[in-house]
Amino acid sequence: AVPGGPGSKQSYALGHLAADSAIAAMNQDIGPDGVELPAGRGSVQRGAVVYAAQCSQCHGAKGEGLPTFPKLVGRDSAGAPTPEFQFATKNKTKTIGNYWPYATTLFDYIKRAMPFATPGSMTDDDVYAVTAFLLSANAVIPDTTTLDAVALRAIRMPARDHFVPDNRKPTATTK
Amino acid sequence: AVPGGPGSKQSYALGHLAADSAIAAMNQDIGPDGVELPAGRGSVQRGAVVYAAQCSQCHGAKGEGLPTFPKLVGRDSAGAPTPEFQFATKNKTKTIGNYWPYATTLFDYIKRAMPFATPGSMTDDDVYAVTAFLLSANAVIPDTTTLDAVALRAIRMPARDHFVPDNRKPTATTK
Amino acid sequence: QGGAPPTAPSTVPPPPAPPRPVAPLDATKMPGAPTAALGARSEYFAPTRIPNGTPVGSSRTPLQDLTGTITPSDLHFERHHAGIPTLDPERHTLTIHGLVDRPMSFTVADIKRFPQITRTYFIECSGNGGAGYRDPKPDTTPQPLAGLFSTSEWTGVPLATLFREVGVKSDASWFLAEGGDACKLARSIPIAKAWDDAMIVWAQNGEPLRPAQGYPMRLLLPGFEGNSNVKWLRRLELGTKPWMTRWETSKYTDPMPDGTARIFTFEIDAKSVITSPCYPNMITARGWRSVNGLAWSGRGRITRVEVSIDGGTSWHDAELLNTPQPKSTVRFQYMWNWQGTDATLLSRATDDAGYVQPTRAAMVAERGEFTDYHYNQIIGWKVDRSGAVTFHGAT
Amino acid sequence: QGGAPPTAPSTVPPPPAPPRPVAPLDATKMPGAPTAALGARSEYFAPTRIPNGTPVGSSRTPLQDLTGTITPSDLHFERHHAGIPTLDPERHTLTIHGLVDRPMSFTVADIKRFPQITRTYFIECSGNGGAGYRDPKPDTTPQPLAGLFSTSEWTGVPLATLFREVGVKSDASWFLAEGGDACKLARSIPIAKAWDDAMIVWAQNGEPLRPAQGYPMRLLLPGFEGNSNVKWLRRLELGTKPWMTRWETSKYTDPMPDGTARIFTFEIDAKSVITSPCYPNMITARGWRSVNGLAWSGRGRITRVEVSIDGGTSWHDAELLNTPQPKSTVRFQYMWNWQGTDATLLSRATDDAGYVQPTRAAMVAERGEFTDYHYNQIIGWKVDRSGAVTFHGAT
Ligand code: HEC
Ligand code: HEC
Ligand SMILES: [Ca+2]
Ligand SMILES: [Ca+2]
Ligand SMILES: [Ca+2]
Ligand SMILES: [Ca+2]
Ligand SMILES: [Ca+2]
Ligand SMILES: [Ca+2]
Ligand SMILES: [Co+2]
Ligand SMILES: [Co+2]
Repeated sequence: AVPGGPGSKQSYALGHLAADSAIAAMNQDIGPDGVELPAGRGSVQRGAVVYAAQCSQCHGAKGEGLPTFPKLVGRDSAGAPTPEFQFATKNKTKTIGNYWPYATTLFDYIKRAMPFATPGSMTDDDVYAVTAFLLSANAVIPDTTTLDAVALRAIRMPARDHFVPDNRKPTATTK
Repeated sequence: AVPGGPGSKQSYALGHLAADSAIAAMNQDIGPDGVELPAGRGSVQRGAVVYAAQCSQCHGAKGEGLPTFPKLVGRDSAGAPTPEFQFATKNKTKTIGNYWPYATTLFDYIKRAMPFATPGSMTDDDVYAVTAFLLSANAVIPDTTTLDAVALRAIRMPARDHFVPDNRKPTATTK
Repeated sequence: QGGAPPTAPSTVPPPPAPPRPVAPLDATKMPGAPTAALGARSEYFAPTRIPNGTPVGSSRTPLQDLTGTITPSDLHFERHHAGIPTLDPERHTLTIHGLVDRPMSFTVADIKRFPQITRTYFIECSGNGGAGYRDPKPDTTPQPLAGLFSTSEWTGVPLATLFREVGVKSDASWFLAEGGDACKLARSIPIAKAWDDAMIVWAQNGEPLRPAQGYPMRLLLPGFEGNSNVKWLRRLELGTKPWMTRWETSKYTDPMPDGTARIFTFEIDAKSVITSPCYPNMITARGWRSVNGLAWSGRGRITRVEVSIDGGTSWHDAELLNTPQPKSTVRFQYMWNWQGTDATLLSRATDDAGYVQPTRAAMVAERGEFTDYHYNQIIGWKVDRSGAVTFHGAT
Repeated sequence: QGGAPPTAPSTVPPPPAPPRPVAPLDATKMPGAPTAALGARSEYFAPTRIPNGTPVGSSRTPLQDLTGTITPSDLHFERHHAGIPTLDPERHTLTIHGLVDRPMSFTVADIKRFPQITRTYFIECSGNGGAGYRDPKPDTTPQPLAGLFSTSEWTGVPLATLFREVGVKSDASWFLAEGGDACKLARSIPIAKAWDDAMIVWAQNGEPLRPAQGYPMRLLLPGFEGNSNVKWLRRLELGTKPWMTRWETSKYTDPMPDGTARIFTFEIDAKSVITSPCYPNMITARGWRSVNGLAWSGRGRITRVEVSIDGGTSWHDAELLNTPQPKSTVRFQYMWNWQGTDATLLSRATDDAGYVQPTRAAMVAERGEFTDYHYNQIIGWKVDRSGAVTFHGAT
């Protein structure tokens, strides 16, 4: 039974039906299959322009990061194209190229939260473009790419297969 | 067992023995048998002078009280010499004369807490005197009295016999 | 509030209600406020205790603004007889003497080295509820009705531990507890309370006591009337009889219609108050809502709280939202589906001694209309068809 | 602290330590301070969270200054990814949509009308403890070691109640929780948690949530890592798969030496920390003292805490000062009679799943020296002959 309530099946008939438009205004998340990706497109080249104008002051001209702002570019500590994925035993910095498992997450996060001072201010075209630029800078896609929903959805990130669901054993002493 | 401790008989050997002088400085309370009353004495007449100088500005020239300061004098609402002790059913003001069960309490409280702005500043002689004055103004003792330990101890207050130990029944609905 | 007059007209009136704060139209469009040394309240929530602003007086917990059981420490009710002293914790000591084997003094640091215990208890002034008993007015909120009542998680040392340390002589049967404030407030306590559950506490809701609650240490007597929980505690003297201090004779005694006055009425009887809805709420919509409030007993655990919506004709068991602990506070809840009719909401608490809260009429019959202290009559709220909520004290 | 860089150098440095307040020589000789609208702390006690003063960052609870189990609300740790938004409680709503029968929005007033529950739970950032794991330094207090951990009495509505209100479709297996802050922080949560013990809370320690804790409402997932307890909650979407948001992929995942990274590591494993004595204490006198601290587990109840005074050679059962509740905090205590010898104090918690806190060496062997998040290795304090106390992390 619901605590304090007349029973688990009780409806309290509180709240109101949410209008489609109200939901749509917030429902901007992009899952890993990318089915929610919006219309629009952007090239690596245009992304470089957007990045230089709106991102580089914090994340560095080449995505190398600044003292208190995250590094975005780099396949691994040695600059090798194939990431070693040795983050537990080496003091390595995580980047989009060597750590992020899904390209859709990049689109989602930039559209959601960047640029830091004016989140939600970018057009979908600009988000596609800067996503393309960052994936290219991380050697995930060629610098000639133009991304749209179909192209972004098709990208498989280098670190994708390294992620495993929580496999700690609740009773084991170390885990 | 003491919570967290090695056992109920455990001494933790913390703290230090209190010096007699340190105890004496605080041990100024006067119980109802008055055995702790200090040396000294004071007359009603001198008490009137002390009261006028140090107390009347708050409690009124005749102990009648002022808007936010307690009334100290008055045997009952009708001014009758024998208190009716009907405080539960009538909206009556409590005074030393009609409510206080022990004269020793008056000495203890004045010495402890009055005058309000400079508590602890009175000599024992002055406390005896102003106690005498207030008891006389409440028609408990004649205005010719001089109080000392022996005399104060002997006073039986008008309301003395009205006080009974808590006799509520923990299970009764009203009490 | 114990009936003590303030020393002067209020010099600190409650702050005027601030203008309604302005929030951005869309807070997702700009970064928010940075981290801070201390986390302030929302500008939309500015509760106050409504102090009288004098050293002798009281200020009450705004129960209508609160939920759960814990009282935020800065909103714990106050009742002082000579103001809040400033005590240096490195100089303050507690001395225990009288009928003991070894009269001793303990620094605050000493006290903190003993085995500590942590318990959640309420403290209530025995004058709490006088306004609703004497002169029930419709435009009264829970704060004046029941706000001399607060609940904290207290940490300290059992008084029994200290009494064992000094060695209590076999003829000791009462002790005097004395504060380090300007009136050296003093109360006589039966020694059985020390062997039962009395504590010397130094912490409240995780942090050191606030000065208004007795910093750096106070006596805590679970379930006993507030005044006996001596703040700024500096001395305990063990003896054979009560001292008959001003507070336990001229102040906190209870006149009865038979011409007696009860003395040493320590225990708080079972009691409850609905804090939501309450005056000055206006219920703007029909339908379900949580009717909830607080219940407590100084004699043990709350075992049952009932709610009536028809002024006491019928009663419904309310849910107890936390496990009742001895001499502690329970939040109760009754789900109510209001359909626009007149209603009178009441609550009635029962404790594990089997005691049930009385109506006001029953209390007046037994104790008189002008008795003092320990007001625990059933109270509640009238809801009219329009949804207006007003106090209902004439039970 | 989750490793996020601040956006700029600190603009709000912690206030300089105030000069030692002056108390009257004898406070019994003058009236004290009057009653007040709010009861301030003693001038002798001025704890702070040591903020970095930026919107992206954290500030930590000063555990060494606290006692009992409740964290005063203004000292609850902070971790924000885009600062603290100012939200108008009359405009803020929670919308639930996706795989539901009736997509609905609830105002704050609606949420408060549902049956409410009150529970005491801790919240811990999964980054808590990184400093003591990576780089154990002797001059470290509990605040940087374990201060991304706080405990409150929370009040709110079970998420299950709201999910029943909207009607959950049978294929829904995850939900996305999204905040109304500037990064619209979003986490995917298995739906089982909603049917278990998840809550939408609006109150903390008796009062409305402080803005830094999610005012006017947040998600509370008992025992789950702090980041998933989304603050300023505005939206819940039900679906069939996790959304793989930035926080659950690039941030709060745990690399392992075998070249994998664990994702969706929600539960906080059993953990403990001694908060007294600790650095920078100097034990000035021999004899008995209370060694005490906090223990918790996100998987259930703490069943046992052991204390060692010889660096782990022998262990003693500590007393648990409050009844362990699921996914909540226990204060433990061990009475210790120090006689001026070197000692290493450690604590080790066990939960009702039978899990025992590991040593740092065991954790490094299993998870590597540079793994991220969920640091719960045994830690403690060295006491040398002089009484100096320093951090001991190399267990
Ligand atoms: C004013 C400073 C600022 C600007 C301008 C800015 N960012 Fe950021 N960015 C940040 C901060 C600070 C963070 C870290 C936030 C956190 O830890 O939650 C961040 C995080 C990120 C991340 C996630 C990094 C990770 O490892 O999880 C990405 C991706 C990113 N920014 C992309 C962008 C892009 C693209 C732009 C321009 C369109 C941009 N940023 C502009 C400050 C900025
Ligand atoms: C500056 C104001 C002030 C002055 C001067 C003052 N008093 Fe008081 N007195 C008070 C206040 C206020 C109280 C009520 C204290 C309380 O309620 O705890 C009080 C209470 C008392 C009481 C207890 C009344 C009761 O019913 O319990 C007595 C007796 C008393 N005063 C005697 C004296 C005497 C004797 C003097 C002078 C030597 C004195 N007072 C000077 C303010 C004053
Ligand atoms: Ca969606
Ligand atoms: Ca999807
Ligand atoms: Ca004495
Ligand atoms: Ca005596
Ligand atoms: Ca009366
Ligand atoms: Ca790492
Ligand atoms: Co009483
Ligand atoms: Co995790």
